[in-house]
Amino acid sequence: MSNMFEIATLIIVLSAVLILYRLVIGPFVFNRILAVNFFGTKTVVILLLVGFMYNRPGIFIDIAFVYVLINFTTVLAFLKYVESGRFDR
Amino acid sequence: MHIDIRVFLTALFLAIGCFLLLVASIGVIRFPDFFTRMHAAGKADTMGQSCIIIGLIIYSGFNQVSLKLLMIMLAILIINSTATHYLAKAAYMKGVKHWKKGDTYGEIDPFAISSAANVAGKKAKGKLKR
Amino acid sequence: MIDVAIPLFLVVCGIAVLLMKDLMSSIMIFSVYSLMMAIEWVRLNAVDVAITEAAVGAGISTVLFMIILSRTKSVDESKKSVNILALLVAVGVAAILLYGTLDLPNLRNSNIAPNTHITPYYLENSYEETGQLNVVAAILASYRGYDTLGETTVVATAGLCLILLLRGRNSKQSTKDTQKDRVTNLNKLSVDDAGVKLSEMNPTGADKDKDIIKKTVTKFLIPFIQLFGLYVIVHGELGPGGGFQGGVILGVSVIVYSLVFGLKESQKRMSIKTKDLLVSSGVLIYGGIGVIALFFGGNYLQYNVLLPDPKFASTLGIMGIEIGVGITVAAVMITLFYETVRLVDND
Amino acid sequence: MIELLAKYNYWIVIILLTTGLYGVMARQNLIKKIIALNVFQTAVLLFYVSMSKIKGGTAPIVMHGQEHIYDNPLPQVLMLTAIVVGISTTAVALTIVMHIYREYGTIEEDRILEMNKHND
Repeated sequence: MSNMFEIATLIIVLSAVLILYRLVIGPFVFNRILAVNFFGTKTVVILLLVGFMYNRPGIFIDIAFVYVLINFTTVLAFLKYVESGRFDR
Repeated sequence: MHIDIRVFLTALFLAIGCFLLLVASIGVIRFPDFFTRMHAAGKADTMGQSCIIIGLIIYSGFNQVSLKLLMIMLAILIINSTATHYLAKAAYMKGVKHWKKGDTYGEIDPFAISSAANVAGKKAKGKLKR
Repeated sequence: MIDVAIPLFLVVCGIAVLLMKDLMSSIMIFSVYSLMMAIEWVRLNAVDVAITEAAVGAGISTVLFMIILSRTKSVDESKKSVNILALLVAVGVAAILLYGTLDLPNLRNSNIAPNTHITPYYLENSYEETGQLNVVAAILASYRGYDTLGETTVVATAGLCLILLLRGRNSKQSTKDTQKDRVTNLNKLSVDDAGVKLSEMNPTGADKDKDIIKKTVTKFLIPFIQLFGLYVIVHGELGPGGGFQGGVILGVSVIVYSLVFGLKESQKRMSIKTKDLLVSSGVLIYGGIGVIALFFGGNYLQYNVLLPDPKFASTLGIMGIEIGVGITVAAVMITLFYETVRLVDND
Repeated sequence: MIELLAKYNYWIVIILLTTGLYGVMARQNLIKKIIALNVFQTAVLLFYVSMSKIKGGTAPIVMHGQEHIYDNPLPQVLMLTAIVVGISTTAVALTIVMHIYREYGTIEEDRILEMNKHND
């Protein structure tokens, strides 16, 4: 049963590795932000799957929620920097 | 062999979700310009996640865990689409160039605002063909 | 398989962080590194560490790096030569450490010294003595309560340090300097990062309807974020969470508001004075609960004398100090944001 | 496979530690130095938490009913506070970098040293 979750986790880690290419190579800043956003959402899913893999989903879900919020914050911060180069407006 | 319908449904949804996520990531790598990549990342990614979480909800049955999972799914639907919208808008405002048929395929200078950049792009094009 | 894959991923990210020439890409990869690190914590069953790393490492520290980047230069201008001496030293250290691992015990072993000394006592008795299901929270708040008080004070001191370093040093000349720097900075950004001309930017961001989707969604989300932060603070006894994590999430809610609506709007909601007051009042709550325990005839920070029922009393006391920690950490996280951003605002 | 994995995390820790150390020593850019310092810090945290994992153990949140093996909670507590203190010190360091930039107009270490030489 937990095999199912492990296989799914591995596939998602594989797709994350593919995205790492886009993150490192670029070619410019928006592609990287796209990759970071993609990563953030991937980690949420990986986390939930790991929780089910370890048979204790209840305690892992709170962490997943933090990830969702934090991902939004980082994307906002990156875009704010790219848009205006300053944070005070 | 007796197959539990619940496990079968979970496996089905997980498989669909994993397939979508994998396709999305291949799309992000292979598509030629930023906006098409955006299209892969924004839609397929959100859909894949939702599928996986639906699978997990089916697996866990009706309890507190599945309620929280539902909330996470809603949050992802709202937040992810907003983030991608904002990203696309920022890129459009910045004048990121669209890809047209016959353009160079790949990574070369999607902005192409200054003429110098264009020249560089053409040079790179020649290199790519070789 | 996943045991092998995620650490390897970490190594790739860690090396890529140092190789990137553009500082912004470097910070982005570092944020991904933090996310992966958090998954590694989850894999090692350290759920409380994972929630902290996600909120602090990937969230706050990324935002902080970006702010500092907006105030300085965005390109690593150093020469790309390999420093032979540093490389030799690093390789030497690695060799020594590798030799050291030969004597270290195998991992996942329950009989090694760190796992046999005091931990069994905690695992057996923490629920009876403190009423906390989460052993991490029990140790953090009860057994090592003094330590946590010290940590909270360190965090508060860092906030005060930032206030001292950054507030009230806005002479006119330096303001002009920063403005000039910012223009060059933006030019640099336009050439190196985005390839966008400065003139095409909308520096005032005047158009009011421009960000309506973003603003509406944020308005909708922020109450939930704050509610979730409070939930994490008080839920520490049953699951992952506690004062540090919840405080960071509360701080993040204000930061998100400020990122979307601007600093001025945000300071109308959470003024600098209130925030300054909160930095110290959290530590006061923590220390005060300890002093109250003294009045009831116990030791400092001995919670179980507060009420007739010792288990309920220590649950209550731990919740009290978690709230204190949460207030301090939230206020310090807001301080990090406000004070580093504020200097630009004054010109 | 099991024997090979017995010390796997130690090797990862050593690689990350070395990477961070090299970055702190060799990179001239101050912000990059601080990022490298953060990498170093996470490597140390990883070392501690790797020790706390026990075979067959679950997260140290007590479940009533049946017997379980729990992982060691103590290193997790120490590292949790270390992360929060780490961000505070990073913030102070970055603020100092900001002041250095206002003072010197650059955040490259070698140029700052050069300027100091000229001033003396």
